[in-house]
Amino acid sequence: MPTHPTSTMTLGKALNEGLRKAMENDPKVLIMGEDVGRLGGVFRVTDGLQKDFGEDRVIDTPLAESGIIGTAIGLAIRGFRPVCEIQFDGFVFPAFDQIVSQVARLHYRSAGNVKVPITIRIPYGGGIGAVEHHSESPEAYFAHAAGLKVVTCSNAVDAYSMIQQAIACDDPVIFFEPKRRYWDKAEVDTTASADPLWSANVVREGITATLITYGPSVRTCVEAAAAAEVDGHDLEVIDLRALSPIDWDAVFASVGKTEHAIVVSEAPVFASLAGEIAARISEKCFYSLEAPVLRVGGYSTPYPTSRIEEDFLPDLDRILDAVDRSLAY
Amino acid sequence: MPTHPTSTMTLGKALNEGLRKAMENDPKVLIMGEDVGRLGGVFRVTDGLQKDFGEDRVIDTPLAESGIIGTAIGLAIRGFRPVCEIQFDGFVFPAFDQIVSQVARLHYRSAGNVKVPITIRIPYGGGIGAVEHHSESPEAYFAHAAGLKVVTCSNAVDAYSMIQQAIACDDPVIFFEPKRRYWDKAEVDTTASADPLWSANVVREGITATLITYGPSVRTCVEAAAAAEVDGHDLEVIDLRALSPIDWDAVFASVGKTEHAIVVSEAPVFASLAGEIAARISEKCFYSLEAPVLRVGGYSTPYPTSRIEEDFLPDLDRILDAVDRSLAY
Amino acid sequence: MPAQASNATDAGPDVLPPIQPSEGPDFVQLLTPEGERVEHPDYSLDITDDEIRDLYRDLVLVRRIDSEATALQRQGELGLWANLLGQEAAQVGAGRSLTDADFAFPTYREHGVAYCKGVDPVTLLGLFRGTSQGGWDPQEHGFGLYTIVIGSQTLHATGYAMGIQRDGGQGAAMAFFGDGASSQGDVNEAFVWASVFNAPVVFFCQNNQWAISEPLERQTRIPLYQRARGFGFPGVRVDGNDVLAVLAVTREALARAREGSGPMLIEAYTYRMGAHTTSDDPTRYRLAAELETWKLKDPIERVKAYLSRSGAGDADFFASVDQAADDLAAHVRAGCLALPDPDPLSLFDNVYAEGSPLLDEEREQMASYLASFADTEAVH
Amino acid sequence: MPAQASNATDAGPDVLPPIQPSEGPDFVQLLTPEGERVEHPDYSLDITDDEIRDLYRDLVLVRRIDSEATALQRQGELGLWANLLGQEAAQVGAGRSLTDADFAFPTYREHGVAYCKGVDPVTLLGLFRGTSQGGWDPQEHGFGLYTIVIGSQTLHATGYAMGIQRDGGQGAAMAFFGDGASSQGDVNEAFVWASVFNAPVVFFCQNNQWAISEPLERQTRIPLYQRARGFGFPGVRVDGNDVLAVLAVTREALARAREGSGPMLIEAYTYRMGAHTTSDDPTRYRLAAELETWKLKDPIERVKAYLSRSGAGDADFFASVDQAADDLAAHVRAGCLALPDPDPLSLFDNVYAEGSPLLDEEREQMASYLASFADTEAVH
Ligand SMILES: Cc1ncc(C[n+]2csc(CCOP(=O)(O)OP(=O)(O)O)c2C)c(N)n1
Ligand SMILES: Cc1ncc(C[n+]2csc(CCOP(=O)(O)OP(=O)(O)O)c2C)c(N)n1
Ligand SMILES: [Mg+2]
Ligand SMILES: [Mg+2]
Repeated sequence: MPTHPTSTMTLGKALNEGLRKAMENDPKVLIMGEDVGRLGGVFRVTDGLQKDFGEDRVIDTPLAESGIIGTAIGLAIRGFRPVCEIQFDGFVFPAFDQIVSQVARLHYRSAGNVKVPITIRIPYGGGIGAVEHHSESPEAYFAHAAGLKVVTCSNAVDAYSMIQQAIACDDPVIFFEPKRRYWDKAEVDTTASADPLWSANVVREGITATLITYGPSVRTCVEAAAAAEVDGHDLEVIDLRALSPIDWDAVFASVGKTEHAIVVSEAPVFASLAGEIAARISEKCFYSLEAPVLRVGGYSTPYPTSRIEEDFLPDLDRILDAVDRSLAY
Repeated sequence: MPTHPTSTMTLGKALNEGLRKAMENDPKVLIMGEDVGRLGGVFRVTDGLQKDFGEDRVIDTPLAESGIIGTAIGLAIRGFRPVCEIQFDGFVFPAFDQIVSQVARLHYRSAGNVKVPITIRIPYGGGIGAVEHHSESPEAYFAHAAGLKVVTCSNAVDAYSMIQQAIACDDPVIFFEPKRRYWDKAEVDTTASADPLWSANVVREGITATLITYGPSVRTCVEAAAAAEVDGHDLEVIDLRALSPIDWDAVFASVGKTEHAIVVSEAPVFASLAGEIAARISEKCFYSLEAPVLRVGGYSTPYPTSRIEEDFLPDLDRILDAVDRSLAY
Repeated sequence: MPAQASNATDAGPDVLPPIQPSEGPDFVQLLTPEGERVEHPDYSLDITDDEIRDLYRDLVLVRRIDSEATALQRQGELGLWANLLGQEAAQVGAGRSLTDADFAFPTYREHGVAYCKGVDPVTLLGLFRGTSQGGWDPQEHGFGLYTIVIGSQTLHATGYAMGIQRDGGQGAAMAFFGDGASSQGDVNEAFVWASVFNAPVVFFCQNNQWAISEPLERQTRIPLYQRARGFGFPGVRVDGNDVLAVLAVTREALARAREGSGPMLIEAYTYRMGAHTTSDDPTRYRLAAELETWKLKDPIERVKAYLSRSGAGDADFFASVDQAADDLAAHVRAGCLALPDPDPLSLFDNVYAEGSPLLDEEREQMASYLASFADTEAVH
Repeated sequence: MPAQASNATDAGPDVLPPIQPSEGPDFVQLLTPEGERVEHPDYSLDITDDEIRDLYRDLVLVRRIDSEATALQRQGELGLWANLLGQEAAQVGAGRSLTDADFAFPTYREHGVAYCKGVDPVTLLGLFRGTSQGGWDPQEHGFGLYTIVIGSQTLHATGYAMGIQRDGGQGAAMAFFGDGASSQGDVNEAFVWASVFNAPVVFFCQNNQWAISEPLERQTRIPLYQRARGFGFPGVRVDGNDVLAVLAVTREALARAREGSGPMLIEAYTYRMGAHTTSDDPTRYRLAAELETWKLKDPIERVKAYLSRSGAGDADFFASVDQAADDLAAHVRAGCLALPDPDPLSLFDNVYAEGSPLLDEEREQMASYLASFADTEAVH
């Protein structure tokens, strides 16, 4: 625990503190995954937790993701609250079946008799110069699966509270962590009361157009908004935080005001969550939109090699280009 | 082989004939899956093929979907053209990792050196009164995965040609079969030249509004269009056939004409392929749309028990309701 | 002490023997098909005739649940039924070995275990009628929900067992699965986990010789119980048609697990006498002669023979069991027909424990949509 | 004939021994850490001193590729490098056993096998530099692409082997994987498949004692080679730091596979002397003393000792090998630095073999977007 309620910490450290708090508050909370114990995770998000809570509560598992999620289900049925770490986004797929066919459905299948309060932490997104399978943005797969809830944090303050809220939630929550923002710092007040887990956050108010985004792209969008100011554009930036369900009220309110919406995320755009956002805004804000909802995201290719990943990822220029295109309608 | 070039056959039988033709034409074509051999598949789509082509070409596999796809990859690297059957939609998820991280990417990863001409057949969709996991519409998961192509047939004529085209395609193709339409009959001319695999099909021309749909919902939409005639609505119905990539030209041309678009599919609407379709139409037909693109689909729940599945599935009434709402804008 | 795997494969696969038949010392049997009690060096069972009568009753009742459900399906009252005919002894033996402290994780075919765990068969039928996806409370019965995706539940059982280790509970978990399931990655991962964590879980594989149309040889080249050797825990093959042997072996395995000696794999060697489900047509892939052989090993007949021969069961007893079966069948039938169709709006119930605005919105949409019909009808 | 699994577990898990140390008759060794040739009852190797010199050269060159790549990573020229230090013998032994008719399916660490299969190390570096995802043609080299998702390639190898069975080819497939990978469902499914289809595939597990920070005990309670027993094919443990033993065992396994005797599992008992990758910090999870012990078993030193002692290698020879290593390192370095950054538009290349209108559209978008900058710059 930090000695002072407020301290500067990285997003990764905020998650670590949030996990620690959750474990202190509820003895049923377990952490499990590959290398989460002695090593503290490849990103050190679980650093020190095994030392302090023991091997029974911070479990280095065999190397098999389906096994991690499958056994977490059994532990949940037994009354535990497992927090599973998937080491990298690209390694969640061996567990996909257990997640979409079991985790997501046991509460429904059992007519509410079985709760599955599992949190699945997934470091995701690109921009860290990694090899294949280490830079994926698979959120759409989970958002489309009924029975799951999906959230993602973009900064240390949210990270600290959201991880605790996700763990406390009686529903299964897929918790996406923007890995290239792990080292971003912020002042975190561990005594502050947190926003509701399912609320979007207007991180920048503006009137020209709305950038709707989440996770690692939030910072990019805020930077783009700052740059746009030079051109006299006053952009609003919404950090969705919750990806399923989405806080539509916040989105519609903003688009109703700005009449221009651009969705920004790293995943390939085709059949993505950005598609849902664009489709729903197009439907619900039909009369207020001055331009079609534009999407800036990854291309419809596998995540490329790191030397050209910046061309794949939405950056300031591509976002501003979309703003210009939107305003030109 | 049917004796006459043209004969009446069910969609299931047309697939069977198409598979047979593909196996006759190319000795490298293999069929593999659970119960595809002696039994001929639980839907009899591979009926008689093991008898005629032998156990080496029609392989009853161990019960493990990841194994089916994973070994198919190895066979493809060795120069074969495996056609894998996933017994039911809900059982594709154990193979999801091999599909999205291997099948979809080997060509890219290898800079074009390795071709993966695997066809993955998946009977999908609801309406057959089945138990859990037998009525899923998981197309969005595959459409979102770059490197895969995704198609679905809606009638026997297309089924016969599309399955052959999919097998002949040097890219991996996810081939969704509308299981509740397996018994729908049509005249199939096995000598006719087929439409290109990647083309949508305007199955009914009209001017009032466009229903954009695919697979099992095509028949529902055609019936809805017939019913709408009574109300004086002349609906156009587009059978997409190809879900990734999509034949946008056909879609935009129709919506440009009717100015009203309704997307109909069985999958839960949230973050679905229907979202992509609605988003893209909203963007590209911004000036011609008289109403927002509406979506009629499954709800954001797991597929329900069969006694209420008709309430979950898009039916005539819900489609016509959406048409009315669209026209009321 | 569990019997240990033999070394049948030690000469390597080039001289691999065919899959062992169900005989020899590696095969635990305590009651022959002819109804004779026999001894086994590693397993014994202290059991009274009263208890054997109870088991007989269980077997008959479970078979009757199955046949009534099959009939209901034929009459269109169920969408599907997964037949258990022939597997009664495997399920009753295992089911009766489970105490209240234990927890069973079934497939879709464990109607006999459900019965032993006190789940009303009518509740089971809801799933096959399409009125529910499993209406019982797993915690109340120590009996998990039916799991259709092959193999998934073996990991759940293992995790549950790890939970027992962590909360100091007394019981053990039992994972049910089939011969076909043994090929799934999940099942083998469950073996890894159970072994590494020394988890109190018993893997109970009903080898009914078929995975739909695929014979055992499509899943393995060696007897299935030997799979455990590769993971460092014992495996044993039991006559799955011998309720006494199954009871003895499962009791022992559960006791071992509970006392901290780790997992065990039990292969209950049995036969699916019926179709895979009511949708299946086994004549397409197997010979009638096979069924005839297995009829001679019927799990109920041998107990009846034992009871008759030993005098522990007389005509009155058998008649009373048949009467109980008739009563149960009547209950099942009446209960099935009375199962209410779910309210369409129940679609949205329990998707989430804490709800979701999206679901609320959709529920409301459907409600007003449905109401619009009611209005229309009211007008006419 | 491969050595057969011992019965170490026959007493059941309650008395399970700890994981066997790397000694005893179950451990194939032909060259001791001190460089002495020893005999093994089941495996022998006819080999000339010339051939041993070649192997020595291979080992040194492979280690040099690794150290040069590590240096390049430290200097910021590679994003990452997966170190193989300590595993040279396992990889060279296996790599040299493969003929042109065989096909190897690697993980991300098989730089030594790649070298044996004629893949230019510079090509490998492209992947770690981020200029390609694996630039070699697998068909040309009989060496598949690096596979990062743990275990996937074992199924590919098995399928490839099934292909050999179907087209009458002469070779066999070899699947590389690690101790950690043995827990993955895919690897165990590959065992099922290989066994059931009697596929000509050799499973070559480099047990380097660690899966990143997790010791072997997190994956298994018994020696890994014994996993094969559960699937009905033989498993053998070889001294993975003994290139002669690895060569002998892999040759034998491949020969068996090619002649139709089915799969085999080889556990090459070795040690990852470096970090998991250049991103890893092993001091967080293992003791330096462990490394010291393994240094005494260094795979290169023992060959050098043998060659020196037997007189088969003199100072000139060793100097020439060192020179060759220096030359190779210079080639690797120069080649790495010369690797061209990909054209951004190459993003869209080879997503599909037959193209896609969506990709065409996106490529065009990006092209005109990039062109707009070029225009801007031209104006300024
Ligand atoms: C993952 C998955 N794949 C396929 C199926 C379809 N399926 C249902 S039962 C079955 C055979 C199961 O065989 P076995 O494990 O021997 O159990 P049994 O039905 O004989 O009791 C198959 C293939 C499924 N339910 N789940
Ligand atoms: C499916 C999957 N999960 C996790 C990872 C991350 N990861 C990369 S290497 C590794 C450890 C592998 O250990 P082992 O199989 O022993 O091979 P080694 O690295 O020791 O050669 C892990 C967990 C991965 N690449 N793939
Ligand atoms: Mg079976
Ligand atoms: Mg390792």
